[in-house]
Amino acid sequence: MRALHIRLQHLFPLGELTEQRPDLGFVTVPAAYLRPTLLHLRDREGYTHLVLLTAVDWLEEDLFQLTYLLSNRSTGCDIGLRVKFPRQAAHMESIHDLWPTAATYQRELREMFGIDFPGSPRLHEEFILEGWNDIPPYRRDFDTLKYARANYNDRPGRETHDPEQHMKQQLYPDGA
Amino acid sequence: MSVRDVLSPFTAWKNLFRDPVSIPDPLNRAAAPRYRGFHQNDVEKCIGCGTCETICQNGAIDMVPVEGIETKSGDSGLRPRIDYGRCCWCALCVDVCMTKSLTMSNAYTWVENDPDLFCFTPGVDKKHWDNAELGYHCPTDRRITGQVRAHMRELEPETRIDSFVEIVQGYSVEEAILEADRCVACGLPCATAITSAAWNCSTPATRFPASAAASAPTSARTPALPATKATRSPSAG
Amino acid sequence: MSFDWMKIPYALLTVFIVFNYGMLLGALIQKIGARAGRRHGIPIWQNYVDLIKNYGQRTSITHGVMFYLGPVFRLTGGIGLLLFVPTIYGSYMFSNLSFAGDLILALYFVFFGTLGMALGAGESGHPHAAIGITRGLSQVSVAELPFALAVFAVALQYQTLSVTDIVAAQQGGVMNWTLFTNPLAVAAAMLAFLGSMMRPPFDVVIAPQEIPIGPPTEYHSAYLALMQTNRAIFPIAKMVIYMNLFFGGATSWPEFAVKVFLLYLFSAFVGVCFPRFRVEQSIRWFLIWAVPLGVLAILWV
Amino acid sequence: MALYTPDRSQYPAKKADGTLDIDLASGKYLKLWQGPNHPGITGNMSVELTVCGDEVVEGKTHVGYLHRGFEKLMERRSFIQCFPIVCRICVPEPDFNEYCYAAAVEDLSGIQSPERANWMRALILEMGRINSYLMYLGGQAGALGLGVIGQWTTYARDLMLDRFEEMTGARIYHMFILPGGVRDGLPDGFDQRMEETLREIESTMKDVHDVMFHNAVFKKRTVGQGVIDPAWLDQYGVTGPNARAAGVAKDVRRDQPYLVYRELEFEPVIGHDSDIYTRSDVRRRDLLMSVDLIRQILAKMPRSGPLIADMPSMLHWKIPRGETYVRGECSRGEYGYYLVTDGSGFPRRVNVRGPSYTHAMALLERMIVNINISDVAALMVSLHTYPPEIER
Amino acid sequence: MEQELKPELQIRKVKGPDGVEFEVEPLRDYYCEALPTVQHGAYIQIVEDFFNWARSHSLWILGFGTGCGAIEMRPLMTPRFDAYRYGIQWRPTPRQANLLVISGYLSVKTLKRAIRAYEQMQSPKYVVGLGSCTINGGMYWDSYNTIKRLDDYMPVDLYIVGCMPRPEALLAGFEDLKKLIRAGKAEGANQYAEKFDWYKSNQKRVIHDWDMPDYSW
Repeated sequence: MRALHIRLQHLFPLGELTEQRPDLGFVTVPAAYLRPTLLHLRDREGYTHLVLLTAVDWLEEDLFQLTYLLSNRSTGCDIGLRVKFPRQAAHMESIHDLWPTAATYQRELREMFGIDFPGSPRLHEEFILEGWNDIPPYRRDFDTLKYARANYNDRPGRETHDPEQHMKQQLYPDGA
Repeated sequence: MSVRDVLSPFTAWKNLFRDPVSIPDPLNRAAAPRYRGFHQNDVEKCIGCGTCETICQNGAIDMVPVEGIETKSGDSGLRPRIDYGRCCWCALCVDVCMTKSLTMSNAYTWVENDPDLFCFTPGVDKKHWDNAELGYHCPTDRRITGQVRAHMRELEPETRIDSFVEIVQGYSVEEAILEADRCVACGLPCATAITSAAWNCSTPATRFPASAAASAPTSARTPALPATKATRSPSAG
Repeated sequence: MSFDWMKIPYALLTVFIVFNYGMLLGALIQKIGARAGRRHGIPIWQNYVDLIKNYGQRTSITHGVMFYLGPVFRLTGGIGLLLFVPTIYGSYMFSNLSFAGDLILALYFVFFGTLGMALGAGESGHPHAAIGITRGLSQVSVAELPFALAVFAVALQYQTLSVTDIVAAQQGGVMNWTLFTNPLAVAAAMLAFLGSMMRPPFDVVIAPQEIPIGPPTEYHSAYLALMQTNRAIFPIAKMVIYMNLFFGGATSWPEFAVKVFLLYLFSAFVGVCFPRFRVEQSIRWFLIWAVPLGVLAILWV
Repeated sequence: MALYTPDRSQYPAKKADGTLDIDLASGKYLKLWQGPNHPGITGNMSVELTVCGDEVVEGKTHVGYLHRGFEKLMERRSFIQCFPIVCRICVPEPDFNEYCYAAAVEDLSGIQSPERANWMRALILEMGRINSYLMYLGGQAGALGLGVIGQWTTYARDLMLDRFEEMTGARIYHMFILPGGVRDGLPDGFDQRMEETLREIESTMKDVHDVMFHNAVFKKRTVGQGVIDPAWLDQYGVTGPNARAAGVAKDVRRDQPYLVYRELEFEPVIGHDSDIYTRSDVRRRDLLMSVDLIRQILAKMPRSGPLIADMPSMLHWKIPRGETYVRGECSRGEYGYYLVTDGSGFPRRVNVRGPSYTHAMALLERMIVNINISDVAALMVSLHTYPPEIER
Repeated sequence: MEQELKPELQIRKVKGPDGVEFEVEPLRDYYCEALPTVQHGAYIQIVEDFFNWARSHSLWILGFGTGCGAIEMRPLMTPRFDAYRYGIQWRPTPRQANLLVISGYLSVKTLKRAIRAYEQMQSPKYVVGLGSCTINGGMYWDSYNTIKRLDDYMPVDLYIVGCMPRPEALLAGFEDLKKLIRAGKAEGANQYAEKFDWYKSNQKRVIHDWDMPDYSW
């Protein structure tokens, strides 16, 4: 992994390589250099299999992180490219022309995180949720419990007691 | 498309002469000895510590007072009431049970047409599987809540007799953390009258010195991720 | 043209016997098919219970008159086929309403049920029903071709169009059944029999996996019950025709029962072991295998 | 003998930018839903077919019928609480979720699961693979009309479920592979009963081989149908038996051996002309290989030793910040978990990457054009897609 | 917030084969606008008991696996548990089914299809809820996309408990359902007709893009 990272650093201004396992490494890529890095990895380095394209929501740093995981079939190594960009009006260039299957990933990220990929085919079609009228559900600031309480009613008759408070009331009723 | 392709499918008919394999009476067929069926609870052994409620990820367990069991020191008088409209029979509550009182029988048939009847307190509400001995019991040699108690080092007897040095050497920082880690913060021992602040075990996350736990999400805007103890309030429903 | 009225109650008696026999035989064949899948299968009386349940449904939705007439046509096809052909040869009671030219009428009734069903299912407006009809009509009409050729071969061989005379010619010993006197015709007819019995090699019409049960998708409660009675009568009636033309008719009820059971078992025997043909594959299969046999049968007579 | 093959060049009419020019009002096209309530699909997904005559012109896969938002729920549960919910993601083979999640958590927290637990995990994964293949064979034969195969294979699968129930305490959702190890050992007398079950499965597979794979009508319906072009393997990320049937020897158990697959001898099964028949044959031979693998595992398995590593208290277990991706070879292809932790007691992000994600969406929509309506069910089952992996 | 309708659902002008221009409104149910009414059984009690006996012995299940419990329905129809012996059978179309099994959790998208399938079934129809997800939300009690109580949206006759109830539990459940039907207490369809508005308001509260007729016959 180290050798690959050094070779890449000559070409693109990459961040530090965090090596999770001998065959798996993650490296941060500035947004502008994403496409050339992907093309370079796919055509010259043999990382032809796009395993995964997903987003991580760092709410407290107000950043979205997109992870492109590529795998090299012959050597069995994986490399994850991390791209970070601000959460407001999140958008990233589409890579559906490099891998047709990326269009499906981008459709899901648009619906679940609200990240826009201009130019990706059938991007604004309903993919999983039908008639969704709230903010994209996978964002960290969407509270699923509050939504569930508001829209569906639970079965009544469920209340619990905290053992500590209950013991205090029972053993020392007047709080002496 | 050889002749064999036309004739060999007819070998399917040799099953006509083998007897069918249907289970003759499937309605009362016993499940495997280790099957995770419906819950049983030994009401005497249970001390109502609420750890099963803490670990239940479906919020299926409520601690409810039971008449005939009054609160005494060491027993909060509450018993777990399990809502089978939430339970997923993962038996984490059986694994984490402090006194090993909560177990599972291997009964699996319960059919009702009124949905509200599926909330029952094992051991208190009588059920036909209460004394079934087959079923899932937590393997005794393993506990979900950490290893066995860390041994406190002491001086050897030879040096002990000719000096007034403190015999018990106490824990190092790691041992202390390991030992503190084993407390499930059930609140029973510290529910005394004078509850001083140091012992107020409300949320275990705060009781650890900051260095042990990695940087807890500090920013206020992180959604109210329930620390383990605090799950009690939201699951109250 | 005298018409003795006594034949009508006897004919109704035949229909009643054949209906019950069809219900029980259908359940028995399903049990045998289930036994091939190593399970017990439905209880024998299950068809009756399903029939009563469907008649007992409280609501039913009609899509128009033709929708209602579809199952009625199909049932008339079944009963008509049964009535105009002698079930038991030689007995006055059970040679119900058969007359000189009933072979042609029987041929017409075999295809009449399918046409009525197509019109009714078309009215139901379900896309799956529409696809099922197009497949059903094309497949049954191609399956009809070898059957017609076989029937003409038999008619030429015995120089008559009356089923009673054909059965009379085949009496006396197994050797002079059409099975042995004209085996090619019987082979073509048996392949056609597979095609019209809606069993797996050729049941793409009511294929549950592709188009959920094709034409009868929209039929329910009382209409479905009408079709269930037909599913009891129509196969038995078709087998009566086959038995009379090719296997020497039946002189008594037990002989009738055994021969019909064997014919029904033949279609189930093939049906359990094969998946479905697509429509154009089944048409091509009939044209390659069954029709030449029929033509040869006619030439050979 | 090809009687008549119609010329397909300008048909159907295409717009300038290559998308299909279909106007339903013209009456030439019929929009047909092979919808969620349909016996011909595996699981709840629907394919919206635009049909002209009996031939599919365009297909769109619609998913989302089984969406429960696992990744959102897992962010609200601590690591031990995520363990029971994880196996609910994919029903025909739940153990792979448990293994991948447990391996990802161990990878990040630096805990090493003991030797005996690794053997137990490999045993469970192989048993789950056999169940999934048995259900596949029943579905493939059923989609083409051969109902009797489904009866036998589900019977054989049921015997295997009894072995699961006996070992793990549950039939389908075993909840047995815990982060850090396994929950319990083998019950006594298990090997002998397992050998009986394997022999019963092998005799059933012999019947299936005779009736299904030497069947003239089955061959006529499947040979040459639904061909996957090897060039698509990289574009559409095709993995598992679909890729192996196209001649590419890609098996994670061989390329990146995990658990104990280094010590087992097996050869990935390869097919060559990548149509529906070859894919079902590859899966049948894979099943027989799994039966042999189970025998090897039961022979070499250590019978004593710790079952679970010594873990910190699970109630408030915190894992330092990090991210990892763990993969395994499930019956449908490469199954992987991408886990990100931020040091709190809860996973920051879990992404489940099931093989059906690309097989059912991009690949199916590409392959469904120009095939007959009756073959849509057979094609969908032959890709062995399972919708909960797509929408989780 | 009202979602703008999909293009194929808007009102459109269509020219018939005979040149006549007419307007087609896809959302209006041309077949029947009436709401369901309470269907009473046969007048004589004996006949009703006889029909109930026949209905109990021939339960036709709709082949719609809505949740994860559907995988335990498969062993029911195959050699090992063989529900055919009890008169239970798969039917692919809602028209011919009289028992709808909601097998586990029900996401909102599937709920919409399940309601439509339920309404197309004929009058004496029964609903059985499997697993804990239909009683009080089950494991997905805090999920934004699954319903928590099935009896808010459909009249449910019977619940079978188990996080995926076993095939034996399913068979025991069907035996209990048969007793209910024979006793004449399984009148879910009439209950749906009586409290129709309550059910519809619950359903519309959860399904936001309601683009189908109120009662799809």
